[in-house]
Amino acid sequence: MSNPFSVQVSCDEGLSLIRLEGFVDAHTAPEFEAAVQNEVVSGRHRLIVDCEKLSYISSAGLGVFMSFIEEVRGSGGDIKICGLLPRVKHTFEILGFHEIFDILDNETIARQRFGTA
Amino acid sequence: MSNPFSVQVSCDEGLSLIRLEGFVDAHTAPEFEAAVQNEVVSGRHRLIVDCEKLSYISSAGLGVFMSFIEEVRGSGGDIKICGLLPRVKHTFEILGFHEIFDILDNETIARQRFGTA
Amino acid sequence: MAAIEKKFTLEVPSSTENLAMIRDFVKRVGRQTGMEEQEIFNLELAVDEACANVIEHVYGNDTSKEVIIRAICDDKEVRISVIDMGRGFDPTGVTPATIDSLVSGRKSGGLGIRLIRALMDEVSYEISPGQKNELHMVKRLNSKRR
Amino acid sequence: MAAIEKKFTLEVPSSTENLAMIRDFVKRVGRQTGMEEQEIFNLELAVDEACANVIEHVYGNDTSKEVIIRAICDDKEVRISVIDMGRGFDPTGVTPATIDSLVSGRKSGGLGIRLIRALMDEVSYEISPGQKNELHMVKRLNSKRR
Ligand SMILES: Nc1ncnc2c1ncn2[C@@H]1O[C@H](COP(=O)(O)OP(=O)(O)O)[C@@H](O)[C@H]1O
Ligand SMILES: Nc1ncnc2c1ncn2[C@@H]1O[C@H](COP(=O)(O)OP(=O)(O)O)[C@@H](O)[C@H]1O
Repeated sequence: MSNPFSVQVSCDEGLSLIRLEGFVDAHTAPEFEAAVQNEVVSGRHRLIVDCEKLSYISSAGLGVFMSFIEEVRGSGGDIKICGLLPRVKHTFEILGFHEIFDILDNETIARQRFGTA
Repeated sequence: MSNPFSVQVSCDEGLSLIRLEGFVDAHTAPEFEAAVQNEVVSGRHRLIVDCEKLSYISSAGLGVFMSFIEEVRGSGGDIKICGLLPRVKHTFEILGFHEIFDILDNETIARQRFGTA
Repeated sequence: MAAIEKKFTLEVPSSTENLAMIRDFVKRVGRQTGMEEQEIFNLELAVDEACANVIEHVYGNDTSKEVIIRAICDDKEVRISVIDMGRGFDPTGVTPATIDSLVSGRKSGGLGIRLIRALMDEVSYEISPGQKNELHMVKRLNSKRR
Repeated sequence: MAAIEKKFTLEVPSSTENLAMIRDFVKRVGRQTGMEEQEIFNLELAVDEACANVIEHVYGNDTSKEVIIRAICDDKEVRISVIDMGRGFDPTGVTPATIDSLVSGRKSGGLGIRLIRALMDEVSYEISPGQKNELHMVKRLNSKRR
């Protein structure tokens, strides 16, 4: 059985850390979307999405990254993606996400990219 | 996904320890049966079946215990069953196996029952 | 108002190799009903036994034949049918041997139907030999029967 | 001599809640073919996308409708069809938008069909509007295409 899904959000040093766990598919993506949306409408535009425990993502989840990236970058922020398992990273790469998104090995490096290591 | 199946046999102090792992169903039971059979035809009648890592057993696997118990007891041996997970123990109990078999918490106690702790 | 029924069907080649897949299917269905894990485990076992019987006794592991498992659940019960196109056999007519007699006869079989009956709330068989035979099993939700 | 074909079918109510079950099914089928784990993972993803489209765009999550997934494998390939009884839509006619245009349009959709095409070796659609529409996908075994 695949893991169920969870999303956890925490903020510190002006960064929002969104931890995904389990699978993000068309069923669970709305919860992920709501979490990102909540940060953005609250004016928090510096987001790290930690995917260390993400076992699977389909286009419904990938679409969440796509639909917010312009807005957060327009406000001087970014969405950095870190901790992808190889098989999940492959999904991002098929769609060319590595050309649009900053995809990093781990949270520490992602924080450094925001200049707050 | 359920674990696949494996069976490991080791002998010491005149006892044969058979470790089951994963699921024993009609597909994998023949392998378990062959392992027990091999002990019995080799004249080893003091068997401990360690079920600590057994996640599932159906009647095909339970039948293996049943079909050899008379023979090993007739030769002064026994089949002791240990380490059952609660959900698996339940399966043994539904069929009344606890009235026929010596079912023990762990390998140490099973060895003690054979008088070789 | 009638409760919403959910219907699931799985069809697999008649081979014991597919029992693990069948159990997965039953687990997934069980989880959707909110049954307890032990109950789901027992449901998997009952369906496994019913399918193993079809695979071994009806089709003799002929993988060109298919075993069909149909599950219907609502808020009251899970109904699972195991369907084959074989010659038709009524397990409800079998009086399971006692465990003692099986042990003294050094038999390994005869436990499956006993398990199915112990685990399910209702068991019945609908036979049209050579056409379609269905073993129907019902497990009521929140029933306290093990 | 013709290789032995194995055929598997899963039918579930049209709800995204069942996508996990569909992926499990595909994983089990994939494991039987000896495909590599990454290939199986990709197969799960392609089928998930095809089913999610049926659930969302054809049936609008109407759980009284059914999504049917049929898998046939032999020693050369896995053929998977996703079947619906809806109005009929030919995704092979859609030119996927570029990622850039999707990003600048702040769109979240449009990636599914692109993924299916990238992951499978062959994709085709057989349409009988209102009756039966089948999206056929083929993955060759040991093919080096990602
Ligand atoms: N679906 C079936 N079709 C034909 N015969 C069956 C079927 N199910 C059970 N049987 C017969 O009933 C017997 C008892 O079945 P069961 O209790 O499941 O034990 P086992 O299958 O291990 O022998 C079987 O040995 C077989 O002869
Ligand atoms: N099976 C289908 N039936 C009807 N329309 C579909 C189907 N599959 C896809 N579409 C249409 O094609 C569009 C693109 O599909 P897709 O690439 O999967 O992205 P998404 O589903 O995320 O929008 C959908 O938005 C939908 O309008």
